[in-house]
Amino acid sequence: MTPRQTGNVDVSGLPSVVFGQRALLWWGTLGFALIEGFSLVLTIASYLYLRQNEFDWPPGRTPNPDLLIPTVNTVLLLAMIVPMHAVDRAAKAFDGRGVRRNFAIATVMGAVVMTLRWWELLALNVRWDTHAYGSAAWAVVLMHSTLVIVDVFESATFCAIFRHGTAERKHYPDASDAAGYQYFLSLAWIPVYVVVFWLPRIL
Amino acid sequence: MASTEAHLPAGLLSPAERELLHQTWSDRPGFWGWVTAVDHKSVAKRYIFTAFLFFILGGLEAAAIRAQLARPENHLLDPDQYNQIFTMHGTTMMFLFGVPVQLAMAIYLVPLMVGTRNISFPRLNALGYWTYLIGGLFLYSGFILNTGPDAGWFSYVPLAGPQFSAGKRVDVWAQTVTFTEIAALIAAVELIVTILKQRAPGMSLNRIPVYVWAVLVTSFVVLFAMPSVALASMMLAMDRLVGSHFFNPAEGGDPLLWQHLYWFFGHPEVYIMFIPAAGFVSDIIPVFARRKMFGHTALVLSLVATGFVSFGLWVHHMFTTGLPQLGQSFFTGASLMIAIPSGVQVFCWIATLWAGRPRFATPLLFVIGFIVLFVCGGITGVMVASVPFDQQAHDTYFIVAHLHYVQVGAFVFPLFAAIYFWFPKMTGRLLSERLGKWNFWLFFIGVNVTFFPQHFLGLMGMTRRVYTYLPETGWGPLNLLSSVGAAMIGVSVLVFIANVFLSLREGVPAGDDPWGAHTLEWATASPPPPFNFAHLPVVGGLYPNWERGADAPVVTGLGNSHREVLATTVMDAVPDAIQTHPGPSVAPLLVALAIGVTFITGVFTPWGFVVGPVLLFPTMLMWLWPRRKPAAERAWCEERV
Amino acid sequence: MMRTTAPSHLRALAPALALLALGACQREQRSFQETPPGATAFPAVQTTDIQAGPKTVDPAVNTYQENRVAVSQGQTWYTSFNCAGCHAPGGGGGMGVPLNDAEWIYGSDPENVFATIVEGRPNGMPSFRGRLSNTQIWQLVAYVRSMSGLTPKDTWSPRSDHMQEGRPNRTAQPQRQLP
Amino acid sequence: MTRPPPRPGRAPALLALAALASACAHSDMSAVDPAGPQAGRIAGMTWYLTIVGTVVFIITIGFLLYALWRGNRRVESYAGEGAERHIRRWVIGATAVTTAILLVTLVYDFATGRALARFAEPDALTIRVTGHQWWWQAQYIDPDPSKRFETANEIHVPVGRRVRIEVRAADVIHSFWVPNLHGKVDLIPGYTNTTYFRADRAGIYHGRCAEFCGYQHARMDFLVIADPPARFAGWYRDQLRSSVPPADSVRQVGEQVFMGTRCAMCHAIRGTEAGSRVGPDLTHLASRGTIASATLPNTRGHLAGWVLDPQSQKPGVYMPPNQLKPDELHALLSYLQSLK
Repeated sequence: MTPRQTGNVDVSGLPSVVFGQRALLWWGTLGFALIEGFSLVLTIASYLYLRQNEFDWPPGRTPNPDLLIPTVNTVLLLAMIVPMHAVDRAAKAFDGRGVRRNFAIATVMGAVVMTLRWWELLALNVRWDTHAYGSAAWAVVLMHSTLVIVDVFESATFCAIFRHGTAERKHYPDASDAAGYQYFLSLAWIPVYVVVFWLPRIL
Repeated sequence: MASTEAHLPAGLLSPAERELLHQTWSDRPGFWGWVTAVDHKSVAKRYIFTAFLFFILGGLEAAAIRAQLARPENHLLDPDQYNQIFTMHGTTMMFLFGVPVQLAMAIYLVPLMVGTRNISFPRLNALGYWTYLIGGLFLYSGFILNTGPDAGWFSYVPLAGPQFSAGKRVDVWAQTVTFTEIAALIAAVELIVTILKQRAPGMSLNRIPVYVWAVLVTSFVVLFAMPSVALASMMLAMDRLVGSHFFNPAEGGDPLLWQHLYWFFGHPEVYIMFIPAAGFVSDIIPVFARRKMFGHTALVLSLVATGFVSFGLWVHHMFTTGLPQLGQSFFTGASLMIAIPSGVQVFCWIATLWAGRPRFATPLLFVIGFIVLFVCGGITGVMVASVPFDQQAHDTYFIVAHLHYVQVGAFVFPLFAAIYFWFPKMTGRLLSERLGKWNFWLFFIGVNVTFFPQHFLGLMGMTRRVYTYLPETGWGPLNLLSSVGAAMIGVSVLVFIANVFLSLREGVPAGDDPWGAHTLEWATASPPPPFNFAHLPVVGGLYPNWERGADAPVVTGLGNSHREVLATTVMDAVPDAIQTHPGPSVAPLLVALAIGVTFITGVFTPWGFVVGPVLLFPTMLMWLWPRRKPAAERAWCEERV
Repeated sequence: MMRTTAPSHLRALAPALALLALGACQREQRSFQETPPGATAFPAVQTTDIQAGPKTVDPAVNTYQENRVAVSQGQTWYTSFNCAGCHAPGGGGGMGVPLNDAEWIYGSDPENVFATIVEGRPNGMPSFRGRLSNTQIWQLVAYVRSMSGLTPKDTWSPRSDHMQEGRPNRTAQPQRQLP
Repeated sequence: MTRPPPRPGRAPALLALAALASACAHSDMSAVDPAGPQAGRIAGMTWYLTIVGTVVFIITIGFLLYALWRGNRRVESYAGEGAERHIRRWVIGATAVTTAILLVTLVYDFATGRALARFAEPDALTIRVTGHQWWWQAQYIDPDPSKRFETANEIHVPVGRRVRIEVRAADVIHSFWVPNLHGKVDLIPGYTNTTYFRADRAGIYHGRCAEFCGYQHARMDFLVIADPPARFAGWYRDQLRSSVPPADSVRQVGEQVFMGTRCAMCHAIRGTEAGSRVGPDLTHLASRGTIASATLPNTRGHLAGWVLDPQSQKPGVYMPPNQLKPDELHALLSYLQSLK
């Protein structure tokens, strides 16, 4: 191969730290968010499919799910968008302290959400092995919980990397992507909340 | 080379820089290098090799099935063994061979065809392979230990539920499915990102090779199909392990929910295997017809259409379950509609062959065999799309015949064409044409002798998944014929294996481009160096290798001392940013092992899903944690911004 | 490279496989031919644990007690032969004694339960002597014992898939009929 | 019903196809040898699809072979603006023809589906068929409870009358299929599906389970026996009767064996104390032509083999083996064979 002498494309001046859809990882995150979002959609669809098999929903003498803890948790989950938005802004300004501090806040909030999740499951007022309604409700909530676990782990890791690790400039776009994932996670909860905790009252 | 070095224009690599580039992109040597490899070519090669091992195992199971059915009232296998073997055959061919091998071929070819240095997420790629390997080994360990799944590759509940499939057999199946899904989803994401963001400058959307389009479509199909089976297999595992009631009709569950979820994945899965195969064919035909492909745009659009419509077909696996007629008619319409893009593809291929000057090398023979078998399988596909006819044909050997014409004809034949075509690129040596022709003719005749009679067996009332049949049924002679054909296929696969091993030793050296092909992978050495291209090419057309002169422009200015790849824009492939890729790491293997522990322990106790993540988090942390770098490297990092 | 290193992987796997093999084969065994333990003689009736000499257990008994398939089959018989009629589905008890607790009037060893089924017991438990095959009885024994957790954990049944009486079959939509 | 014979001489492939197809029609369970209107319509559809499919296949492959032959003789590729236009016309034409064929097929398919659905009739003879691993329970439903009865594996229907089959599953999914009469319908736990058919010729039609259901899926057969109406009425009357206590001593011993051993745990004989519904109803066992889910002829020898060791006939089946002394066996068989 003897490439020609002139007219070549010189890319040496291109940046290596880029945000948003210019970065590869942003697309990867988007891909996995698509997969997880679609899994959640299918789980909710299965829940609604099983609903057809019963006259009452919840069936029989099963009580409606409680609303208090789930609502608190929903608010908390949505509130997580605030520190993560701050992370995004700090990352784009290459402000390491800001990224670290807001990741720490988000990690703590995520851990609280995960802990409340346990009472949220109890608030369903039904066991997974009672009947199909119980199984479906647990499945939807647990499906979303796996996303929360991943997110808390991610926030904690970033927090640690930015505190103790050798965070480089290339980690800032990753932090910004983590914020994007958090938005998806919080917003994805809204349909779950409506379907699992409100639908039994409406239908 | 030394003489030109002095006159090298700015930005072109000197031999010393080339050597540095080689070191930068190489996997480490030895065993450690083997477990830490992240080069897309080494991962893809072991992926393909493993998938073919499973293909051979699945083939041996098929041979056992055909031996048992060769005559009525045969006692070679008892029903327990037969049920395990046919389940293993289906599971192996679909989950351990079909989907993985197509994704593996894509992992090898796509980065080369789009002109980049590596796949977008190399460590994730390695993780995908390890997960797949663990899944396959787990399934076969179960099989060897008399814990092979025995409820069919579709595992219909309640037969596969806790009551009627007591024991761990179906759990093994469900977790294997989970492993292969993880692997497939990972491959899909990284292929999408590679295709969208790492194309060589100038490879705008209208200059992407058909095969790469096919992989893009397939990856999106994987993205939306696999979550469905993941959910279904998770529900099945929970029903079996912790007593949930998703599929238990006595407690408000529904066996049909399983069928909906399963076929919502199961039908697109056929297209996950077929669409890349159509891509192979579309990029092989121009080479051997020595003419540009007719109707490139039509082909690409028809592949995209196939991908979309494939999600509207799943109910045609459920025509006998008593769904309302109007709904069924919708799915009949969709099933017939998918014949139109398939037809367009076939017509374009035939037209190109007609207008070109065909060269009858083995890859083209397999392509021609593919067209014949695919047209036949497609026509029987139109037949079974009709609800009334399907009510007779469903679950009979007519379907067995149809699905094997489609799977073997429209997936395995193009795959063999692809192996014969790209083997020289992967190994540097050509496969023997003489053995290749034996391979082809034995395979082609064998497939027809095996599966054509099965259409008639189906219409004569022979149902699927039967371990034996009575002599009075009159099915004996055609079954015997079918078994003879299966033996021919077996011989042809033996010829293929011999060809591969002989050619690896003493095949004709291939050179960069033995076929005079048009896509970018032929612009580099065979086998390609670890960095794929010394200078990334700049693309000016749909047939870069045919159009580029000796002095075609290239990309300069990418670093040699770090794994730098070029990110380009999605639509027009304009250079946009430089991204660094991670190097070799053992973390993917460790994460895969943690996932393995999670799901395999999960078969026995729900605590697996608590213990597993405990292992998963440290390994993930190891993966993500940045290594402390020397000052010089840090300086490089900062300077690169 | 792949071919040279792969065998060393397999070697590493071998012990793990051997470990798995110990448990798996027996628990998954499906037996089509009747080979009941103690096929020729019914075990003697035994009402206490006190016994002269060391306790003898027919090793073949364990192939039923530890076999998930046998437990499941026993569950089917439990419904079919209407054991549930007196002992309730799941063994909660009713007219008959509960079977899912730790209390065993006539002993909890497989042989004792076997004898109870074969001989019958006062106050209502009929004798099934000659009416069930030994295999069926051993499967029932395995299921009955699994209900109070006396068989290995992985033989327990999480739930039954059987249709329950009294729950109406449904047609999801009124027009839901095959054309 | 239309069954246009394929014209000979069009192509050898078509001839071979016709030969094999006629072989199909002569099979015991042929989908293209209809004995009723439902199967007839589907068979018509089958022939349409087969013939159209064969013609399309021959034309397409003909084009392929011609393309290879023509291309092979070219000195230079046929390319350029004009060539592309020329080829495009052909490809668009072929696609249009394909679409037209598919549209016709869709309309025909829809019409056939509608015709099959219109066959429903409220006052048809209703039989409730329940699938068990691995046999078929058949209950004849009548508004008058005294005219209901139960049998197994052999379903008698009157020639010329519409029959409504309500299918249910007792354990796993099965599928009810009599190729000569109609397509199949699945038996799904929790669901009741309905299918209608009519037998227009007297005869014995073989049916089988079409959905994989475990070890003996391969041998879960049944028979649909279409009798002329008068004969059917006689059979119906016979089936309504309970069994009468045997008069002679051998059969009395046989009855005692039946009631005293495992038999009565699973099987019912109306008119006796045996009333279990686990296995097939044996009230009129001797009136059936087959045993073991229509896979063995109902002869004394086969019955003896089946009673003693069902597992060697059908491994995995739920019926346990029975160790009987020779005289007990003799008495039991005599009793069973008296259950006309």
